[in-house]
Amino acid sequence: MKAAILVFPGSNREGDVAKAIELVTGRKPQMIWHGDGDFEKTDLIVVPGGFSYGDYLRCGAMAAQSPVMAEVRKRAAQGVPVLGICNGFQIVTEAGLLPGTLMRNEKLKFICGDVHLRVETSQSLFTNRYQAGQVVKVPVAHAEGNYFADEDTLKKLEDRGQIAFRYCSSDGTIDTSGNPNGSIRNIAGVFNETKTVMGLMPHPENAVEPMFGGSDGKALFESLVEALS
Amino acid sequence: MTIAAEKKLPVKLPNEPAITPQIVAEHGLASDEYERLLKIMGREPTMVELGIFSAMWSEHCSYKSSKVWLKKLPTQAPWVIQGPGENAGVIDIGDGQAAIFKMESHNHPSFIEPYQGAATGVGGILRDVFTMGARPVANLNALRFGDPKHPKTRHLVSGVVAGIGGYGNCMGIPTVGGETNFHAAYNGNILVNAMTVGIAPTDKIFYAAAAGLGNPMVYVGSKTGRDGIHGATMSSTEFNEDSESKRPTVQVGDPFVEKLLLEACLELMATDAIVAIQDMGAAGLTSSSFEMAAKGGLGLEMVLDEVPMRETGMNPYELMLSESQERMLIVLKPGREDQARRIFEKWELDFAVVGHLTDTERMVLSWHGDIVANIPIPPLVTEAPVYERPWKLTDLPAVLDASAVPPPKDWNASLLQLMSCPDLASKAWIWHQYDHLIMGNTAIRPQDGDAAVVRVPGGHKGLAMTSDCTPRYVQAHPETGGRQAVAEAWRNITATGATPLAVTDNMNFGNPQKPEIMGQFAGAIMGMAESCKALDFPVVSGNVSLYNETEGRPILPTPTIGAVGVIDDIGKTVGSRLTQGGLAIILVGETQGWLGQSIYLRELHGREEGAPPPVDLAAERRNGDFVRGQIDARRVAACHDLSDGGLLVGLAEMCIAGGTGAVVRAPAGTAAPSHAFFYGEDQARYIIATGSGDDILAAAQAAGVPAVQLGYSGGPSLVVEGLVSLALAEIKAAHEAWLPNYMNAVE
Amino acid sequence: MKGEMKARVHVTLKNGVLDPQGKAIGHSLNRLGFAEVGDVRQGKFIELELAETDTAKARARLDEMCRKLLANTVIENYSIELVG
Amino acid sequence: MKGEMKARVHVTLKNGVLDPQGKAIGHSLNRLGFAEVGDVRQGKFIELELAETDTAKARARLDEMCRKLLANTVIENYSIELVG
Ligand SMILES: Nc1ncnc2c1ncn2[C@@H]1O[C@H](COP(=O)(O)OP(=O)(O)O)[C@@H](O)[C@H]1O
Ligand SMILES: [Mg+2]
Repeated sequence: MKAAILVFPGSNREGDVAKAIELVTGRKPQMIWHGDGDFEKTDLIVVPGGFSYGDYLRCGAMAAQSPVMAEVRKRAAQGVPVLGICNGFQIVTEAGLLPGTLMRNEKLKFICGDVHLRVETSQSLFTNRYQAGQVVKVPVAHAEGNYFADEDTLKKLEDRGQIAFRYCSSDGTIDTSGNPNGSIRNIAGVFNETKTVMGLMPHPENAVEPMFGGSDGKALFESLVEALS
Repeated sequence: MTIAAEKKLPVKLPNEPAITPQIVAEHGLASDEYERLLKIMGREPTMVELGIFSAMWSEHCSYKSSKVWLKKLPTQAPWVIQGPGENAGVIDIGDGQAAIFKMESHNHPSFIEPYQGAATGVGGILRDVFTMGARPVANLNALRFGDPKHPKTRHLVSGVVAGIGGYGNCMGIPTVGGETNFHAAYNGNILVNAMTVGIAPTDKIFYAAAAGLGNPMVYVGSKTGRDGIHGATMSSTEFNEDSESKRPTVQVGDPFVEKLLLEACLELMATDAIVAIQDMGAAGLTSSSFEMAAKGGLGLEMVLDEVPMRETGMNPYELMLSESQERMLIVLKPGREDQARRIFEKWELDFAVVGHLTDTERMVLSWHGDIVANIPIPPLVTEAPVYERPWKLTDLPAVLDASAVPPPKDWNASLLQLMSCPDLASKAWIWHQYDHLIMGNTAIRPQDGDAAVVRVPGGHKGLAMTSDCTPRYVQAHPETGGRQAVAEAWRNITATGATPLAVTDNMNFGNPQKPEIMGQFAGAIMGMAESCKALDFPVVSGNVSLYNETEGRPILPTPTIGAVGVIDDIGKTVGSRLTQGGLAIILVGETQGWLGQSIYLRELHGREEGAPPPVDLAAERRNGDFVRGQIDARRVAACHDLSDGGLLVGLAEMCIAGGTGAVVRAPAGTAAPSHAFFYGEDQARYIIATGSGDDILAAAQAAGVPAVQLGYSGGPSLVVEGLVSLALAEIKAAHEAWLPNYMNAVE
Repeated sequence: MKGEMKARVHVTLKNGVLDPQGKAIGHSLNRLGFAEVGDVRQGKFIELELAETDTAKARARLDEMCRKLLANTVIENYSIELVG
Repeated sequence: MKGEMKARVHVTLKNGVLDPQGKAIGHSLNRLGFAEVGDVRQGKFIELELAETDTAKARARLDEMCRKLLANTVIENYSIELVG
């Protein structure tokens, strides 16, 4: 699997996701500078976490307008898989590749720590190595991860199985106790209609080694390798 | 040109006032200091020149009150690459890698504007570290707030924590540890000490000394605005009621720009274009340019018109004294301007050639074609005021007899009360606002061990780091307190299995012109020096913050110790979480039951009295080396050093962190009363949980280390036979609830 | 030459879109004793200097800036005001 | 009954205080081809419903809210407008 990771001014988890991808594929992904409108053919585009453009104005808004995102939109339309993590989720959403939006955390504070997620489907490029209903532990680190969409959008998302992950308690219960940021219906990650674009707030790339936060996030990258190699 | 340099007399700026005694005083210069200035200059200075002197001779930049004492700290060891005197200290951690670290205070700005004050404190310490070529890998922060009941405290906690997180999180540097205390002595003067640790190749470390006649000086980063003018002088004077009116001098940080600056600097450092580099911290362009030239024994000429300006109408005085953030000064090799410019422009940062090096040993500044300052550099350094201020040591208070302190009426309640008191309650509300996981190298997170442990990128080594000080001990007896702070830092690193290597300090004290405050400073230094010597734990960097007083009331003397250690195989590191039943619980070290200055005495009996626990450095070393050896031999499942709150608090922390209970009792023949045994704060002690209890006890006996088994881990409760029986859930709830409840409450 | 005209843009959340910041502010004000405070909404206020003299053109350009960057029209409304 | 009066509060950075957000927005607009954009400053805009009928009293209370919570008077200015 050949992966490309976008780098914006202010990105800061590009190294973490590169390390995770290298761990499962054995090869270094290419890093793409935001000003580059064109880049080599690739099996996967990753939009990493961070504070692109300082997260000023709205998280992801300025990055969504960069030349490289125009190219990403084009390739996504051709079916190239796109994974947006945290700030990447915000960017991809601002770029119109995913429905909904990410608002300030309900408690208005940055929050970093482990959360539990329920895998909502294993029927995707991104989640085939998980079981539907499986509970995994992965960290979050964000101030604006409060997913919001209107009722119509939510209904469509649910009906079409476009919800990838939900926050839950350690036993898998979906309730407010496991919801770190106030996301509507505990949504932590969503797909586009064709399930070729996925965005999620948690950081699977920071859960790939037992000594450093556990390894529950590894299967996400292994899923991609399985589907794309 | 060189010959006539001193003859170039500066012109006055339009509307420049004449220098009056009042203006001199407003610049924080004493009248004898001004006399000294006149002698050096041989004439009346211009305002720009006066501003430069005032900044360079401020307490903050010149260390005039502390210098003579700081010299007493040991600074050398075979692994020290760079001790105090540069932007940060540098130690060799093997494999061609160096750890570069320093701690710095931003106390006064954080009191005035907690968010921005704390944020720019983090920004400043990060620059100190990456200016030397290191990529920062971790941040820590040591915070002291006033009484929780004081009306300002909640607002200050909230702003400071948000500011530290806001800056560090955006930079993508994990904030992995720190400490947080509350005491009424900080009501009007909080402490915000921030520490950064970075990693660099040992053969790619950058220093500040300028070299190379004619070499260009370039300015990079953000534009200069009117931020923090007088900041350096302000942080060097005591607070009073109207320091709140100095508010507009607060600087605003832009972590986004700092992140770009970090990447751009590291990119330029990967080339060979740099001769010297220095961040602009306190006193901005003045101290950075001055120090580079002084260290290199050179002069400099700067054309201030070239300085990138944020506002129109700025003048040379403002340009030289502004403390705008996110700026650096670099001396380049000749002809490398374009190469450097391309890098900074790619990162969308300002870049300007602002001057060049000369052999005049003078600082010559021009503005609109006129010379506006012309100062000889060496005398400003060599003749800077240095004070041997009168000092009076604090007498050792009488030792408190433990049997004269009443036992708790209700043991269960006493433990709950201690675990939920402000100093001991969980600080999770704080560190969950810090990204402590980014970079994917955090092996021991906050609350999971005595020190944070972070993998060194590119290998299996781990760096352990901690920050420690027990100000109430320092207040009671500065020498003991200084000794204890260093010993606790050493112990915290040891408890993870790492070898302690070196120290950075942040000396926060009151007004040094009072002999008893100067005595606290002197005493703390003497104590620290003894510990550093005995433990092979040199000081490689540090910071002094004086005049931490409000209306004449000083803070508790607080020499914060930041420390770093290394473990060769990070797989061997242990935390303090008790995650398994059936392990032997072993106490290492001797317990007399020292209740003087203990948290028990303060929280349960409202008394802050007695001598603090003595620090036996030979025992520290012996016990610590023993514990580290047992961890290295993989005999230890969990380890926790004992400090605030004593044995029972330490054990309770291990239990609730790991979700496993324990059943213990005082060993037969214990002389101390139970409350002194379980809550006393005797030093040089650790609790170990182990599956090889007998082996460890035998090894301890062979090594002459006091060690005794207290009981076993297991069950859902913490039980001290005959005294305490509490469900972990109840202890945990009390421990974790205090801070969030406090922060969510309103008066 | 820049700065010949000044524009003020207000960006506000659409009705029906949850506003966590506004809600939290309202909450805090109530708890601080401002019981008279009901609904609170927080928006953005952006002031721009424009090197433009033609009002109609400036307005059209600002509209484009809002749609492209300043507002997220999925959840936000914007309004433009030209001054001086 | 709440909501009898509406207030609009603008909170802006004081002159001379660095505005990282405004700077980044201005930069982005320039990059997107809006070359005419010069200085940009970003502030907050807060709308509140008040259960109050006395204008003078409302204004005094709002002033207190601004000083206590809505504005950080160390670096920000505020202005209050009452509507309806
Ligand atoms: N301001 C802070 N920032 C980050 N972590 C903190 C802060 N204050 C406390 N902590 C963390 O909380 C835990 C408990 O702190 P402390 O009681 O000082 O530990 P110890 O007594 O073992 O030195 C430590 O892991 C420490 O790093
Ligand atoms: Mg401590």
